[in-house]
Amino acid sequence: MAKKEYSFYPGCSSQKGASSSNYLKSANAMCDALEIKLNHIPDWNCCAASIGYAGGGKLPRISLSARNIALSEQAHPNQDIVATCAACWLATKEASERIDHDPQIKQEVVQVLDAANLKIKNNKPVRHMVEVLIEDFGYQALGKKVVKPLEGIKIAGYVGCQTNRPFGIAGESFENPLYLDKLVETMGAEPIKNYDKKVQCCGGALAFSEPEKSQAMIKDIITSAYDSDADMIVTPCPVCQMNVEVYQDQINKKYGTKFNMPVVYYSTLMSVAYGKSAKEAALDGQIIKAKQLEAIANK
Amino acid sequence: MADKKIAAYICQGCGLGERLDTAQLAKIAKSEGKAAIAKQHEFLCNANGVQMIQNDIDNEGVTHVVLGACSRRAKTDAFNFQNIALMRANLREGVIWVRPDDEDNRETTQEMADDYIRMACAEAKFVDIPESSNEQGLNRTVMVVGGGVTGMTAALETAKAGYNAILVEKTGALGGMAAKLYKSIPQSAPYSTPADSGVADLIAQVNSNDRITVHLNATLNKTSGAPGRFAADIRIESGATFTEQFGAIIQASGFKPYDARKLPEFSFGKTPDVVDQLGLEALAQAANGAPIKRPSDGKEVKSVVFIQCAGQRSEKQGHLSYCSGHCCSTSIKQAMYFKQANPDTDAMVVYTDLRTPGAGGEDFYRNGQQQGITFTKGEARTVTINDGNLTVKFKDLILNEDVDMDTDLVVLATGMMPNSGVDIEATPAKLDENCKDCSNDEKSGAVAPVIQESVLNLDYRQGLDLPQLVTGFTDSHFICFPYETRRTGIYTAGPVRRPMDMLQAQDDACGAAMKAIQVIENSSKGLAAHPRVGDLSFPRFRKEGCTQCKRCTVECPFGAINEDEQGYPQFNESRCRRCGTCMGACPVRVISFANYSIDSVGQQIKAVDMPDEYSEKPRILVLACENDAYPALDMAGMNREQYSAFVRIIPVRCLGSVNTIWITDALNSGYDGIILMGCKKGDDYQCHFVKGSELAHIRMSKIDDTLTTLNLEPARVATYEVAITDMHRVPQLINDMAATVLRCGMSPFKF
Amino acid sequence: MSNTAKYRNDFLKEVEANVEEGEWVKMCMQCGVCAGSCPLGNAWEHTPQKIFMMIRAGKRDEVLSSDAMWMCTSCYNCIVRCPREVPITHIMHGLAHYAKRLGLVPANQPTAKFAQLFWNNLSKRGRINELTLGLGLYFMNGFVEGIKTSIKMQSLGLNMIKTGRMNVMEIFGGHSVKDTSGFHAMLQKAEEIEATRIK
Amino acid sequence: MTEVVATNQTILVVGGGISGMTAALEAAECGKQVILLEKNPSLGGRVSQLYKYFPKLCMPTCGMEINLRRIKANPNVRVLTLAEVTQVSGTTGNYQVKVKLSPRYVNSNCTACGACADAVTAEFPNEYNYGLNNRKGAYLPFFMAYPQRYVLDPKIIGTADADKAQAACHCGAIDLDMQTEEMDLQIGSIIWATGWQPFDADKIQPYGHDRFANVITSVEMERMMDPMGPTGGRLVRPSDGQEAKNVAFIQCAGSRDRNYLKHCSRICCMATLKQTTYLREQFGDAGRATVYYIDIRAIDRFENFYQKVMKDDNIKFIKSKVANVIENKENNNPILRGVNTEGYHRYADEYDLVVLAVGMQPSVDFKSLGIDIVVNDNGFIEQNPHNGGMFAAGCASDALDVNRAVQNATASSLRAIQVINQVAGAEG
Repeated sequence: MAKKEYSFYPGCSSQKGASSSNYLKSANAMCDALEIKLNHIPDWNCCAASIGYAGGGKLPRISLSARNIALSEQAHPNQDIVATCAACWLATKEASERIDHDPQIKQEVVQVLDAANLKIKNNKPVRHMVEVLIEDFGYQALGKKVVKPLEGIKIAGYVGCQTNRPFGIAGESFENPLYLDKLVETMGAEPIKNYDKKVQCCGGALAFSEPEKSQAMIKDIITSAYDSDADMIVTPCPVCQMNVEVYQDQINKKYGTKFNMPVVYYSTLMSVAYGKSAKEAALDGQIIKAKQLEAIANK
Repeated sequence: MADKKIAAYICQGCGLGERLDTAQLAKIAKSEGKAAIAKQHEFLCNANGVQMIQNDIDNEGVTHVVLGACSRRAKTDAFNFQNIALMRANLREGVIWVRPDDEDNRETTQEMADDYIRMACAEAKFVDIPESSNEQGLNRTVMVVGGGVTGMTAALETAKAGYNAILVEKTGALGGMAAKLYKSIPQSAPYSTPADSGVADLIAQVNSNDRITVHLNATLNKTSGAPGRFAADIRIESGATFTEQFGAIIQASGFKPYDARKLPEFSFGKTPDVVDQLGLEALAQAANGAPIKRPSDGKEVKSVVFIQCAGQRSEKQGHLSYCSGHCCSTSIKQAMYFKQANPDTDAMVVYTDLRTPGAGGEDFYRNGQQQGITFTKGEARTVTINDGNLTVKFKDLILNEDVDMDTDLVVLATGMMPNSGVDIEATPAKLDENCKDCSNDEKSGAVAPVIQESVLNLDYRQGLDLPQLVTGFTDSHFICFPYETRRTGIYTAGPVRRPMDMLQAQDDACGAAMKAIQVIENSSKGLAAHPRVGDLSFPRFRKEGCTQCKRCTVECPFGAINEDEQGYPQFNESRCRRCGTCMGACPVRVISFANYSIDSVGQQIKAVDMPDEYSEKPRILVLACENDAYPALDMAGMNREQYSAFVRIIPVRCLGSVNTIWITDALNSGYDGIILMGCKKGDDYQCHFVKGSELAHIRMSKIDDTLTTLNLEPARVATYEVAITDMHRVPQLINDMAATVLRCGMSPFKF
Repeated sequence: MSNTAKYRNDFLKEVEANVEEGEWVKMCMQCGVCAGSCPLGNAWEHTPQKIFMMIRAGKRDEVLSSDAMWMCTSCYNCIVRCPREVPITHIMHGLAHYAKRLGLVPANQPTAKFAQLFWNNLSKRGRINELTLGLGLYFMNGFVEGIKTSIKMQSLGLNMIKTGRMNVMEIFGGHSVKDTSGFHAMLQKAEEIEATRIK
Repeated sequence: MTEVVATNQTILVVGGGISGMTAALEAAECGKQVILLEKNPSLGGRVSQLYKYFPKLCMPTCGMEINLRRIKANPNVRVLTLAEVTQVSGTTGNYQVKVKLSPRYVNSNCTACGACADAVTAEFPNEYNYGLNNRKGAYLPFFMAYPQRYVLDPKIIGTADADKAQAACHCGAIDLDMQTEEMDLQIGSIIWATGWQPFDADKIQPYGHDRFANVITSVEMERMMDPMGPTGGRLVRPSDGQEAKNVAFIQCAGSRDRNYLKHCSRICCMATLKQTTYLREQFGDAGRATVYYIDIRAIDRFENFYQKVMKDDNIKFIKSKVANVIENKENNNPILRGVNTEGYHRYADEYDLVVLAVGMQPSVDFKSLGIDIVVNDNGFIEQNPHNGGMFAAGCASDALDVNRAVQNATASSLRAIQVINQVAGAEG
């Protein structure tokens, strides 16, 4: 089977030494197993995420994504744009749609890009890695690659916000998306089907500016996972992963809880199930170690 | 007609053959029932059984057929014989399905069946096959009262169906309220902008239609007759009067706007800058697309506030308790007048519930917002005037704060009040008797105390106009049969029936026209109108026996009966709905129908075999309304629920037709208990004859005297309101009575 | 205060002209589903629906100086549930941006500050430098506060560093786009066009 | 082969609900020839599945009994059940209509004695009760069903049950060889009385009808209240069969919402007000209801009903579109979350049961059926000259309450008669 190639937008947090560099590492391992080739968009820039709005108005923010789209068109004319980061995907897809729907914005964007000597057609789909997995491969095909089923691990699928709303994954409901559960099942682990915080907001960027408010929500997300006796949480979003994992000891201090719940990426699970080493799966990137996964990876 | 010949047919299908001694039933039919023919058949409703009966009708001259089989509600397609009288002894739903199939009960179950055959034969002896009296004529002209959109539409739709219409309008011009509108609420997608009202076009169509005769400045002086042969004296401006003949009436007398002067809190009348919705239409017509000017100083209106539900949806004295339905959409439409003339005008609607129902309604609301109309959920308190400007005081229910807002113009969305004429059930005489009720109505704001003049001037024993609901709109069955007013052949349409907008009024006019041409066709053949459609029977009375007591004329729910100068009843057949309430009312029992009479029921009661006092076999008589109670009893049977074998059930057209003589006769002939089952009465009546059930309850409340004179326990006679869904309850009621009888002991009157 | 502005459309029109997706404000039918769907709803001074009503009521100062829109976590619950498909999240961002532009943001609004830091950080080199962003955040309320926060965050920072998810060397620059001049030219052009639009 | 004679002076009424029955009867009682088509095995339509009508709280079957009696008594109406229109061609006064008749496997000999139902064993979801319980493979849809004839579910044909049913029937009423029939009708005018269907509540994801047992729809509640319904008239929680005494009603469940139905379904407010009285009727003082609404749309005399309900201290009204429903895992109680917009009270209210006041959508997609008739983007038929001799009656024309549906159906009946009379006139 020929390699599937995509024009890949890694995003700031995935860079070397950045907060979700482990996401990119495991994604690479997963893609290798699936014979996916990720061609990085040359000289991509930040998407301004969902927090850039204070300084950046509508047009400046859209132009950030427009630049990435233009660069992708230049370098990989025939490849879909794919992002692993929820915010990157959302910002780019939103920008693409607004350019598409609003002729005035389109015309302004053309002007703006011209200042950077770039042209835009805006004719490529902007997709999340999960869409690639589900739509271009399908659960069955994904299952075929499993060499080390993740037997006996109970995993809560925490979808969060931005991979789910406002666009979400085709065919999934905003209130009760099932794709993470299906992926978990496909990898041979046991999904927590009635995990009722799967689309609860973690506070996103406000984890920095409004730590108390955000950590209150994060606490619920983790508590609910414990209540439905999950061994770990899996998520498709870097912000979710970071917020839910790294504040656990602060939450323990504040609320007297004893949280020690690993939070991994779907790509981490899949790399392990696909027989990649603990290092390739970036398990060393876990602040809270996912011991069961390490055990399987080291088998 | 040919001599009466009774034939009885006993079915053995559906288990009747196994459960009952059908031979004995046939024997009873012959010996006691005087049936000339009595046959059994293993499957009466199949082709062969039906053929057997038809043959006897064709060859043996059978005129009266008694079927001992299933309920009268079952197998009607099969037992569909022409030109004969059909009795149905209900042996299936009424006997074997409600009785346990065991030896202990075999005897009592058989006795039930025996009696039902006796009863059916007895009935057969006393019914004739009804024939039309040919009293009525055929006049394919409809009189429409009111020349507004509803009336004009009714006339045009009637004409379009090939009938003639006479249109009577009391003012000097056609168009009514709609002619006062600048534009109307859009009636079709995309529901985005005010539409032309189409009134001018309607008027042109009416005037150019040679099936339609228009009388302007005309009122009805006197309306008499009946469907198929109505006549009206029409007075015109000059004072001259002439008479028109027609077959049916559509009352489209429309509405009058609520008098906003009753709302001093909103300064209506104190400044020209506070208007009601009709007032705003006048301003819009004057502006004719240009920015609307403020009446006080002619300045362009820069800010307008619409106050919804002004004097409506309120129980304050003098307010309307109901919602007029159209006002929210009307305010949106009027706000669009401003926005379309000048988008910079601020137009705000203050509402508590925004009511724009249906598919178009919500689109129109959304389009209003799109055009920049703002909507504030709030309660308007007052409108005050300070140096020429208006200040609206309201509570913003969303922001939860009291607001004073300055504005140029205020529009009050006041309600519709029906032109339904005289409230015949609140005549002065009546007011004196029970002033409480009417003043209660006024307190409740249900009826605004306005002196009405008659619209129809009916020459009817029961008053000049149609009966009204507590809200003043004309009475009708409302849900299932909205056009069934309490005056046959007179149909109301438009806002006189219920608050409605133009689209609905035009639909309504079309529906009323349907009913009008229908009653014309049917009455000409002597066929009854709803609900006993097609019934040829009609009430006759024995004049020599009549005491002119007038109870029949007073109690007829449909005002069908007039009185001649000596006070004898005059039955206007095609005004009659054949409910038999007059028959039930008559103290001297001179009123009867060919196929339904004191005897046709009374003889059934007597035909029942009455075991003696010591038999421990009491007898309970049930008189059940055929519309609701009887089907409920049927379904109890279908559900195989059980009730006492001592009960004998007779369906009646309406509980209103129950004459107390049946009760006294039954008690005298030894029945131990009696149950009357009728429909719900009162404001939310379910009685298909409106008053029948209520009258029956009143009559039965007086039966106690009879019981005490016979010195029987009052508990032996009970009257119930029964719903068609009461299939669990009716067996209970019967069994309760059986228990009561057991408690009271057997009646001593068994001879 | 005078009543004349109350419930007149002046502010509504200002919002429609100057705020991202502002023309949708008038379409709200006050059902409240956004208010109930917001994860931080309980922390807001005013929920989105109420903000929209306040805009119609002409409460300009209260709206623009409110901390409400700064509480938006961009979870998009409101957008997907709104029966009128009002792009509420974007309007919140738009109001925040407009308030900031007019300098009406409440003092020390932490998200406002962080959001601004984030923008400055990314517009400098085209990519976020998480370290400087983080430190900037800690120190945004002054040096002393910064030290406190740093200490509070110390273990977190160490964890990140241990797992290779934070790089102290970034203090000396770190990631960046190569074509910084093009990037800056682009942003500047965008700012210019944006500025001309404000009425 | 079913014999049906029709001419271009015949009126075809499609749909045997209250609107179709009314349209058919009014025309027939005016002497016109009418064919009444119903796709289900019996007449009655949606109203036959209701417990009570607002605002009189009377029984729908009461009016239905009268209408059925009118039909039984009237030779001008021919009723075809299990019948569907598959194609319409031609023009005003001269339509050719193709009709598909599905087999009932029970002929006119049936006496509705029920022997066949007693004989069969296999059960199927009871569509009449919205699947809240099961029915046999040989069944009478409901006691008021007309024609009063049993039906064999096609699923049992070819199984042992079919033979058992046939063996049990003493009337020779069961005919297992019945086939689907095609029929061509010559028709003068067509009345579409195809009615409505409840919006699929599962699509309203925030309210979890597909996930939580104790979230039901308003139409399901009507079935529960029916003494002959799946729970014998008891209002209970599907999760545990316990009485549901404290009930929340969510208005505009699917209606006035561009994610689902963008129109207002008109009836849901009144339906809910009516249903709040069910709680008092069933549980007396213990019955409590809370209504979450955007606007209460109780127009004309319905307002008086609303006023009456508002006076009841056990019935509360909260102006709020509920944000979402979650489930208390301990007791399966639904918990409603949202904000009371009047004064901003955040709530998370727990109830025994939640009823979704689901909206109305047209039953038939005329576009896909290839019928050349003007339909608005809510799917309802608009009055339009383009429609020629075809008219809508009742909820095919708009979201209507029964009173308005009957009013509209009566009007449509006249419109059809106008066409017929013109044809007759032309033919002399």
